[in-house]
Amino acid sequence: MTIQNLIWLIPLPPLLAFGIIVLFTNRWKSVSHSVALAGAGLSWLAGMVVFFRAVGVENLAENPLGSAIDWLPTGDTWLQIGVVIDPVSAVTLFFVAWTILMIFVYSIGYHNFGQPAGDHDHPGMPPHGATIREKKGGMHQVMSIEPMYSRFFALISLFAFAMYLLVVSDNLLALYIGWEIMGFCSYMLIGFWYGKISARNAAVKAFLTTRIGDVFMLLGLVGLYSATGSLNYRAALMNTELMEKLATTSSGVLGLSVAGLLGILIFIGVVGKSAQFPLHVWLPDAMEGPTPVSAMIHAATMVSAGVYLAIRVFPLVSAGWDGHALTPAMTVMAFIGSFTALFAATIALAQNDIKRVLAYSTISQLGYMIAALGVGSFVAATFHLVTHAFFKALLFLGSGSVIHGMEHGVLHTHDKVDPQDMFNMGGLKDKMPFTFWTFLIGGFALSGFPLITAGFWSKDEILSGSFNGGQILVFATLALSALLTAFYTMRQISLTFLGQPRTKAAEHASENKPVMTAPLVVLAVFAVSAGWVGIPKGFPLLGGLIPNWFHEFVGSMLHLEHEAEHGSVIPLLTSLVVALGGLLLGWLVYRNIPAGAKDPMEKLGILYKVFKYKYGIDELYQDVFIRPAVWISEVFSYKIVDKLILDGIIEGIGKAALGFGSALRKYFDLPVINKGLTDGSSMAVRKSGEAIRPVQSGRVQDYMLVAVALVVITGLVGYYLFGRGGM
Amino acid sequence: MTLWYEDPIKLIANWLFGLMLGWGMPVDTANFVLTLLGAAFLGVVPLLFCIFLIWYERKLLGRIQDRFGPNRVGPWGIFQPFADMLKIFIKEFITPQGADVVPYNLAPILSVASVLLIWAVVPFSMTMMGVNLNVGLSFIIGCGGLGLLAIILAGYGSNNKYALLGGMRAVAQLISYEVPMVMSLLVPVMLSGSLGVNDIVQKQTVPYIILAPVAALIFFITSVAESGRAPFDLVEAESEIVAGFNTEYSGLKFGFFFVAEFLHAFTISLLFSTLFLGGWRGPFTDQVPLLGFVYLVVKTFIVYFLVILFRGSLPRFRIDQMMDLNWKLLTPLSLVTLLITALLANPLSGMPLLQAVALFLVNLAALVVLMSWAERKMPRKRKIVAKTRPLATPNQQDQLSA
Amino acid sequence: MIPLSWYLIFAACLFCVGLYGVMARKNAIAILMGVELMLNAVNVNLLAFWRYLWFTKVDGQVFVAIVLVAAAAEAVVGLALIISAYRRRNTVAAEEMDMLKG
Amino acid sequence: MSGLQIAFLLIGAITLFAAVITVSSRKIMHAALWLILALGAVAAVFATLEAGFFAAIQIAIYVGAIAILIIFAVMLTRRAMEDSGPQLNSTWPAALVISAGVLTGLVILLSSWGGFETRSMALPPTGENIAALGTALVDMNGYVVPFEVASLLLIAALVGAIFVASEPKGK
Repeated sequence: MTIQNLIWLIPLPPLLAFGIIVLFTNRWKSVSHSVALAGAGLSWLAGMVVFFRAVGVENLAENPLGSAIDWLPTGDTWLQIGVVIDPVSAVTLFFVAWTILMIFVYSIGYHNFGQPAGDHDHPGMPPHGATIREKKGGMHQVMSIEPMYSRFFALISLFAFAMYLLVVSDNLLALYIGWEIMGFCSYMLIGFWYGKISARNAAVKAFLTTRIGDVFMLLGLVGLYSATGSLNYRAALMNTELMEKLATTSSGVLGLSVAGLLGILIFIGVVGKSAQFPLHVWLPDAMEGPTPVSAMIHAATMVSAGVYLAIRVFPLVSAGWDGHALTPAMTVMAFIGSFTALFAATIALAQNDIKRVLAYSTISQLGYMIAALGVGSFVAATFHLVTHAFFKALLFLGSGSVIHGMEHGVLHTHDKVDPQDMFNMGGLKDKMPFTFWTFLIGGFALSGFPLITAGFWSKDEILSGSFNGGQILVFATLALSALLTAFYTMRQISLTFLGQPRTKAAEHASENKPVMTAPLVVLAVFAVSAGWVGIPKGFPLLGGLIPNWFHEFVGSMLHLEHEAEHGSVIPLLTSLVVALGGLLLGWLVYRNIPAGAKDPMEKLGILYKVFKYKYGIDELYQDVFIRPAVWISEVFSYKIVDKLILDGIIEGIGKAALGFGSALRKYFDLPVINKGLTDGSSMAVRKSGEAIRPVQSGRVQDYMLVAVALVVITGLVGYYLFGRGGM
Repeated sequence: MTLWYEDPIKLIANWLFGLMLGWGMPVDTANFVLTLLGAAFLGVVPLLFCIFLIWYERKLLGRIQDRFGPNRVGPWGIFQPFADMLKIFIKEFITPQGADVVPYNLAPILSVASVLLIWAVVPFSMTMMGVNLNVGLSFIIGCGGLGLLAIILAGYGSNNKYALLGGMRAVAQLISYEVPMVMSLLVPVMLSGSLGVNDIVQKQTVPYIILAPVAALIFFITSVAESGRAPFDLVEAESEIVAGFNTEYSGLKFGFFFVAEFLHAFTISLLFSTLFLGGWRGPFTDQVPLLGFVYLVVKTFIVYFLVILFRGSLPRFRIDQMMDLNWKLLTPLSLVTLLITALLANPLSGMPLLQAVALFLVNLAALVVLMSWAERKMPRKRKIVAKTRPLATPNQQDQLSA
Repeated sequence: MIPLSWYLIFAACLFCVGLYGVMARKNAIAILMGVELMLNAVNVNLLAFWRYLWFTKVDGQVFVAIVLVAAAAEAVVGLALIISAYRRRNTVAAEEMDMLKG
Repeated sequence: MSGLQIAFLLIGAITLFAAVITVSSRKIMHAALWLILALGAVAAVFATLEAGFFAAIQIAIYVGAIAILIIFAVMLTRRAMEDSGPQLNSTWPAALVISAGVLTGLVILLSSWGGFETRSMALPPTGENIAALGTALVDMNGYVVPFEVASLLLIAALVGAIFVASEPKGK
């Protein structure tokens, strides 16, 4: 099989797994998860093969792997759809394949496969735990298996399919398809425990919020198609002179160029998908879903998809960029990105839910990438995308493992505490060593612990990119948020693992099965090593020890004459300082918090409140958008329009019609139709039927006789009329 | 000038041809007459040969059943068949009332003819054969159909319910057994790439019984069934239906059936040795083609001995057992062996040795697997056909009188 | 050599005899026989055309093979139908199977 | 009038005679037997067309299988086998007329066709090329689809026949 066909086949197995599980194996849990796992594994295998083949290819950017087929006839041309593996999609494919596989494996453990069914579990609610009676008569509670186990695997399989499709597709349309499928899956998965009202609301919220972005994105795609006549990356986006043309022609909206307008439109889609500032609200609520889902959504797939799209359309937004004055689109991206980074980081400071912290940190990290794209350091953004995917997946799975252990403790010691609140934890270091060390690695990577962790390199590259790009403001913002990131990461780690257990549940928390810890280890390895492929040349001491493979590989994508060189050491120093300082600070403050103590952050007073309540954005939206919408639908459309006007009209018509109909019946139908026509015609029909009846002898041979006779006659006649000349 | 040991038939043919031309016959007439003569020769020889076969078989059966067999008439009773022949010749023909005359009389002739026709395509040596038909095998299968027809005609024609039952059984049995037989015949065809019998023989550098043992086995069993001999002689199961299709036949007509059966048995061993044992192939056949004939006869007699052993040592099948054997074992097995031959034969055709070994082993493996499977699937439980009768009890009178 | 016309005429005659049989016979099995005759006529035609016009290609033979298969299938199913009809209604006369009578 | 022509006329005459008796004989069993004769004669016609393969196949399939099946069916339907009353429908004259019409129509059509009197040319030395036939049947650009469909048809016929002819359940 040629490598091109293999690329086509990458997304297929999860889709098949989805179909199989949904249609056939829904009630055999073990079969379901093995099917799903097989699907993910196959895709992973194909992905790895393709990746290493792609790495081997000489100058991949110029001649990428892939093929295309005619898909939709558009008038006289064809809308082509195809697959392509160029550097960006190659690296994306790499981390996507790994994280997805790990998440699949992890899910088996997370949903308590092999545990007994719960006493009073029912679909739509998280498992409550099952009671085990021992022979000795003692009984104790253990975790119980997820009631909708198979459904979960079906959904994440579909999710994985969508993500692979999005990665391998060579045009924005197929990407959009995968994008929307993912939107649907995230809706289903966030609302996976649909028995919880909060989960339902979160699902709807996520769906609608991302939809807002998607509408604009669709506008952008349509505009792009009408402007360039193609949605293919190479035909449309990488086609420089076309981009120049778009950049120069004005769109007439806000004085933007066409390129700028389309770029911004599509970028709004990115904002929705990867939860940038105005549309970030859905993401923290998405924590209602099971933890593997959070990891899928936040690390591996959806939000990465947003950034991936942003990277894809970078040529569009950067069209007409000369290296110094940013294009309007880039300015928007830089602004929103850096703002989101800071903003989310501040919120993350004050959250107590272990997963919410990670959610906000995700938002801020995504802000990093967007900002990096905004200041034009394309490679840095991609690099951070990869590393972030690894360590954030690691963090989420780790937090899930913590929660899982806590739940175990909660079930064991019947004190009902929230297993996700960090202030109920503490001292888990000894209870859950694997989780602790991997989480530590992840956290350090997130906060950019110097030299060893991957996060450091990518973040440093972003900082230096923004600094050398001359965007001091962006640089400062990002640096500050980096400091905060390190701080809240350390806060989280120390609250969770260090110090003394603050609850009985935490005392009895226990390490999870290898099926959950093994993925953590694997991801931890990547979280450390993924950075080493991108050590900048200009870096003191280490620079050039390992060739900066990543930079050349991805940098070859577009001709980055603008990519700034590593001139000064200021960004480096900054990143060192902020990372170490933040970590140190966090450790000092949260080293050991006694049970029931207040969060030291509260000393910040009003600021803490603001952070705690997320700047009241949700409430704002609630008041500004949702209430009015509800009011309009309630009062205006329903009460006034429906009840009064429409119903009145309809009932009037109904009454009139009724009267007319009865009159008609009395004076026309009964006398004329029934008496005259009906009976007469039926009589006639019966008579004629009696007459013709004998023809229907029921003997097949008679029918054949007639048929053949007719054939002969018509044949002869026809032949004599027309046939002779033809012969 | 051909030497005598190369091809005596041709020698004689050339001589006769010259003779007839000498009498002033036109050439094609001479050819025609020659063909007729050849056909007559080919038809008569087996019939005569059959006399010896009968003796041979009866001798062997006698030995198997631990008795002497014919040993009175002539040395080792070798003239016994002649005596029987005489008896049969002088017996009376009885045509039952209400018999359908034409089929009734046609049946014996067809039954012999269907066997003799097969001899027309069997190569006796490199050059000696009736006709080198390029579709010999399908011809042979067609002849099998004719034999079946003969039995049906007999069963229908002689207005007799046992005969009709025998005919029906014959139809069921023979049609069923034609399926695996044809498939097992396809294996040599695939291996040799030809339907012509002589080509198959010439391609057999390795006897096909090594390349396709399972097919050989199936062909052996099914062809014995086709010939309707024990253990497959339900067609004329005397204990159930008096004598089956030939109940109403007497005299020479019965003799025809008799001869046809023996000849068929011999013919299938002939076919077997031709298709699976390499026919006339053997050392020095190139120098002395006549040797091929000898080889063929030797092989054939070995196989024929097996057939007789088969007959003498196995009890008769029950009809359901017979159908089970055919449909549940032989047919799937033949399909499997056909498939594996199709898969393996071509890729390995380059290296004969490897091909032979591989095919042999795979065949055996398939055989073992399917047999064990069948063992499990077909428990040998008897179908209860009637209640067990109560044993005889000593009746009162005797008790009293004693 | 035999001209093609003989074969065609022969086939036509055979076909019509079969047709007559199909239309006129009472016994369903006999009808089936008629059908077989017609199919044979078709085969004769096909082979004749193959031999006279297309003997370099194999199309004619392929058609004949397919017709043979179809004939076999038709005979099997037809006979099965007849036997089951006989079992249910105890007759094989086609004109007594007239449940469709109006 | 070459020997071959004589042979053909003979065979054709036999075939048609047998066919006529097949469709007209009173005893259904005889009809079946005559049918077999007709089919065998058709095989001989194939032989005159130098299609030996199909001649053999014709014998094997028609005489060996189909005709036998027909006879089997006749035997199974005993009553039909025994009754020797009139075997023709009331409509048989119409049938006769119509088939005669068909015949005339066919003859007219054929005789007005250009290639009617085509003489055959000699076959290539390979004779009828069975190998080519076999490859054509499984060739992608050839007839593999009809071939597979035919096999499907056979399977379907097999299953259907078993189902139809099997004893109705509950009896």
